[in-house]
Amino acid sequence: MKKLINTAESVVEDALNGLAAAHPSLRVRDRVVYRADAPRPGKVALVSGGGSGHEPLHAGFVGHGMLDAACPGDVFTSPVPDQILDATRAVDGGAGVLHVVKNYTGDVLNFEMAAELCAGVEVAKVIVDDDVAVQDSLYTAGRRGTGATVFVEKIAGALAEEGAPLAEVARVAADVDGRSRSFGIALTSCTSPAAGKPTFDLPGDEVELGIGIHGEPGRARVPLVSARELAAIAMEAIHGDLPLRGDLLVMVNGMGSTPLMELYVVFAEVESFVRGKGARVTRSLVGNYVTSLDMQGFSVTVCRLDDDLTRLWDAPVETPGLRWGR
Amino acid sequence: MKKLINTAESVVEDALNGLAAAHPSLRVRDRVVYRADAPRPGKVALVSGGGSGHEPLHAGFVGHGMLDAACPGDVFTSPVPDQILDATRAVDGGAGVLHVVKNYTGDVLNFEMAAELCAGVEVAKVIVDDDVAVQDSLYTAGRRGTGATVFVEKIAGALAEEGAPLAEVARVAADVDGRSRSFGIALTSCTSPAAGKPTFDLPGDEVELGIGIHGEPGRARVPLVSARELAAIAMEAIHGDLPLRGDLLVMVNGMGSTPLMELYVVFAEVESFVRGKGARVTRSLVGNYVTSLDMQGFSVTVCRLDDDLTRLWDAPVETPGLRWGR
Amino acid sequence: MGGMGELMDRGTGEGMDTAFFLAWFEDAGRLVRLQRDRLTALDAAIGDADHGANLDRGFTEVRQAFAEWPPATPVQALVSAGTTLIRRVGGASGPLYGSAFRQMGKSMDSPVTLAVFAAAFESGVRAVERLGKAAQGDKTMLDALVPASRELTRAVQEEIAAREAFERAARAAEEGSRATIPLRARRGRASYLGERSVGHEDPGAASAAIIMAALAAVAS
Amino acid sequence: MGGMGELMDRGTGEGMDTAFFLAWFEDAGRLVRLQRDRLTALDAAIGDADHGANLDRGFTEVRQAFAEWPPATPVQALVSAGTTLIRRVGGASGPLYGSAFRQMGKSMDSPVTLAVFAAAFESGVRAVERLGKAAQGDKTMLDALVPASRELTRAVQEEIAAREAFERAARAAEEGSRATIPLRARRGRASYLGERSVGHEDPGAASAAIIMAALAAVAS
Ligand SMILES: Nc1ncnc2c1ncn2[C@@H]1O[C@H](COP(=O)(O)OP(=O)(O)O)[C@@H](O)[C@H]1O
Ligand SMILES: Nc1ncnc2c1ncn2[C@@H]1O[C@H](COP(=O)(O)OP(=O)(O)O)[C@@H](O)[C@H]1O
Ligand SMILES: [Mg+2]
Ligand SMILES: [Mg+2]
Ligand SMILES: [Mg+2]
Ligand SMILES: [Mg+2]
Repeated sequence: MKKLINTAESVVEDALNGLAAAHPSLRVRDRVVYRADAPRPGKVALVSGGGSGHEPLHAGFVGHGMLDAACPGDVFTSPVPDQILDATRAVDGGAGVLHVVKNYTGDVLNFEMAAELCAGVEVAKVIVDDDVAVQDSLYTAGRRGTGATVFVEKIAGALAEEGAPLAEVARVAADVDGRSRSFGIALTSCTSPAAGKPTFDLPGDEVELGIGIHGEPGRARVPLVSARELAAIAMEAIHGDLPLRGDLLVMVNGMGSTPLMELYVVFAEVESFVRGKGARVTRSLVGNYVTSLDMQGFSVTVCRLDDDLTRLWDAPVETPGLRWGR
Repeated sequence: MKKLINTAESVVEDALNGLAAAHPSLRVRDRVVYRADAPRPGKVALVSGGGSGHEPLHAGFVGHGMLDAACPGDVFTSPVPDQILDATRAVDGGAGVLHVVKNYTGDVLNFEMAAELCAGVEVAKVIVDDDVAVQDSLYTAGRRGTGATVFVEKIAGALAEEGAPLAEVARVAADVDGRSRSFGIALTSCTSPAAGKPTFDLPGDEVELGIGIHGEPGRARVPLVSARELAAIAMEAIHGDLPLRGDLLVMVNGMGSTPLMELYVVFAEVESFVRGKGARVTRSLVGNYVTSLDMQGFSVTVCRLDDDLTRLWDAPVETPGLRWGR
Repeated sequence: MGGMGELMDRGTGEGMDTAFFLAWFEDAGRLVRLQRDRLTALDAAIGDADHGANLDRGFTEVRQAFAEWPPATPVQALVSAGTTLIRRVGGASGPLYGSAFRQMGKSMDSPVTLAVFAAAFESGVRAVERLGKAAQGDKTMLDALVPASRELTRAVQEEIAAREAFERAARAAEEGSRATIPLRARRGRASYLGERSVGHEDPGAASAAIIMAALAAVAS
Repeated sequence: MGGMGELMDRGTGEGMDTAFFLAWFEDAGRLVRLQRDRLTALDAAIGDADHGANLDRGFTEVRQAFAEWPPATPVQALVSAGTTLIRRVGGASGPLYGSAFRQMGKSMDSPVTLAVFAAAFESGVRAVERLGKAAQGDKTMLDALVPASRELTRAVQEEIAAREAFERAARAAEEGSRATIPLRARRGRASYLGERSVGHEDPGAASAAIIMAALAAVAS
């Protein structure tokens, strides 16, 4: 295992120290990352969290127009209720707190436990479950939350910044999740610092289809084909679940070790696929937003926009991972 | 070789198509990436360029407050004079054009040839040569241009946006280069699409010290040690060449396949090293800015700021790779 | 394990005392540490390769919690361990194991006879089922915990000695864990794999078997 | 290579004609394509692994340029090839080789006797020295080009036939390229490696030797 770390045990702490040192607009305390100006009286606050190893998610999305606090767990391990509880209490400005929870057993359970303990704070939650690679059925834990988390946090964050009440922020957050779908493809596995070796083995000429963001193997393994064909596989899966129509927000996301050049190659294919279906990419992100340690590969996330959502997407945001308008 | 590409031959073209599709504020024509609003009458224009494979450098730094055009060459191959000539002519708004050239034989020669052909356009150039791993002597091609390119482009771009004349923009650009130093360390080699295999082999327990951004092997190979020790190696090399003093702009840059979490771990160490020398990190960047395809590793770039440079650094910038203030 | 045997000898007569429960967690922690890499490898195959690290961290924290606030009763030991796992582990297994031990503690009467233990244990297992919305056969820790609980209840009915009962429970857990191999996962992270989860042992079932093995060991 | 031989036979008497130069570039392109991977591997060792791709692209473009605007004279062929390399290759080798051929073309008298060729060739090599601020011994293409140029000049003085002269020049280039192995680079990308550049053949010297081998081949 080759990593820029001190020890596997200290990696999350060390990275948080770096985050705090690099971003004066953030405060880090007891494994929670806060906006330095929290709590904002009268504003609905957003709290998210999840395992570490997905940077910039979530801590990199703390700031004006997005999250008020993020709770990073250990690598690929959801945070504990104490973190969520601390965060929720600290950022509540009297208007209540929205928990943005990715749909994993661990995340859901820990956020639930924290919410039960948050007496005195009005808490709502949105469960993000956008990954079409997983069937949502009685026989699974349901769809995973992946790329749409960024969309939910950005758009709900903008709405909260505008002063909307908790119920409205929660409703729009759920709406964004409902309009969003993702699909991921891995060229390599990832290596968790504690495990010290790749989570799975992938021969040099194969890719994993339908991977999540924790190095879980995907649903199927197929030969490595061109970016065009891989993009089509991802887009067909998305289109088959939620037909591509109208104005779309599209993110082509790198899994952590994917060069930006390759992500742009994929984006070109995705955009032309979308046009082929008669829809339009009106907003986009290309880069590393929801990563999986040092995995090579990409995911595509698509959200069907309307005018309101477009306006909220365009609203100013100032976080380490996403910034415009200020 | 596992890459998200269509063919090795088309990778630069395909990525540029993706860039154009993702960023409506850019125009791509004949292998040149332009600000859509170029030329800006009366504003000094900035043109840079170099091999591809370093994304977001350079095309990702085209936009308000930074470059007016970028000329991407093939992977790791400097652009040709035609591109530079086209770019220079197209962006000149009557106030002249600054060529930002990284100090590589190929880049220098091709920019020189283009400059000779630019009759009618006032052209100045700045050579960026910040890499302390290379001795600047009669016996080398001189120091390489690496991370400081981002600083030079940002600060000179801000000055040009303010309306400063060409000579002044060129002077400050050279000043930024003179105040900047870099050092890079690789955990892995990179694989150029055309070569199809890693440029060098690095055993699982060794790192290359003093690498450039083209997969060139470094000056020495040592055992893999902790992030703290690697950061100290890089910082000692920089400090030995330009003592760390006063307010510093520090970039911890990923080489393309380095997870952001690890870059923050390194940044924490760099920042504490700087404090140990009695200096202060007052501005910083942590992320992928000047990459080397799919290399794992990092570089540190340090620039000694003064109030003017800090102000120019803070000025609004709106490019795919760097954005704030608008 | 002489000391443990003594504890248990006492336990058989007048009930299992606090030291017995401390020893159980101590030994579970020791075994988890030993098997950490195996648990992580199992989780790598159908999950995210953190189960070994999660539980190792959890039991280390439990040991520390016991050192800082020495429990005075079995109930305190179980509730403290459960709370610590919830507060320190995260992931799916933290709340699930944590709630199991907390619930077990809360349902524990005094003195702790085998019958009392078995009833409390069952109540802990029910907490996992409730929280995880899962049942035996879903390829989770429940595939080890449910058979173990059943053995304990049967042992009480058949008036078998505690030591022997714990042995049987450990065996049942171990068999239950191995029985997850051919199953297709329906809960937790492994469920994302669909058919590809078949052929692998569930890491949580394996760790449950380890915890039951520790119980048998401290009683022997 | 029968056709080439004929060209040269004509050349020996009345000077080398346009077809001879076209054949030279054609064959150089063919050999570069064949040795593309070797050139890239050499560049990987002490550079950035693109020299094979750069030259292959360059000579392919030269062939296309010749097809679009068939040169009417040796001068046109050289200037067109040089300009194309400058305009299409990039990197260090594009401007260097391009300038060499352009300069060679510009200094070429008519008819092209061996003496004329040798003088023009030398002028092309000088252009590389000027542009690259380099000299023989710096571990660059000049380590093949300078000895080749010297052989051509000597052949003119010794009144050796062109065919034999080109053979000698090709041999000298090949030896010059191999002689770069023990050298420490002082120019180009390899100079960044310092001592670590020792022990490797310079890719540009190797490609120069290939280009000279093509010259000898078309003349044979
Ligand atoms: N819904 C559930 N009900 C019962 N047990 C579960 C459930 N989900 C997961 N588990 C158990 O948790 C184990 C995984 O624990 P761990 O790896 O620590 O957490 P995570 O899955 O969050 O990474 C699984 O192997 C399974 O036994
Ligand atoms: N200053 C120089 N003078 C002469 N030849 C040079 C000089 N710099 C580089 N070269 C030649 O160019 C070759 C490298 O060409 P190439 O790989 O195509 O370009 P780049 O180095 O830009 O990647 C070197 O092997 C060397 O022979
Ligand atoms: Mg986990
Ligand atoms: Mg090159
Ligand atoms: Mg796990
Ligand atoms: Mg090269």
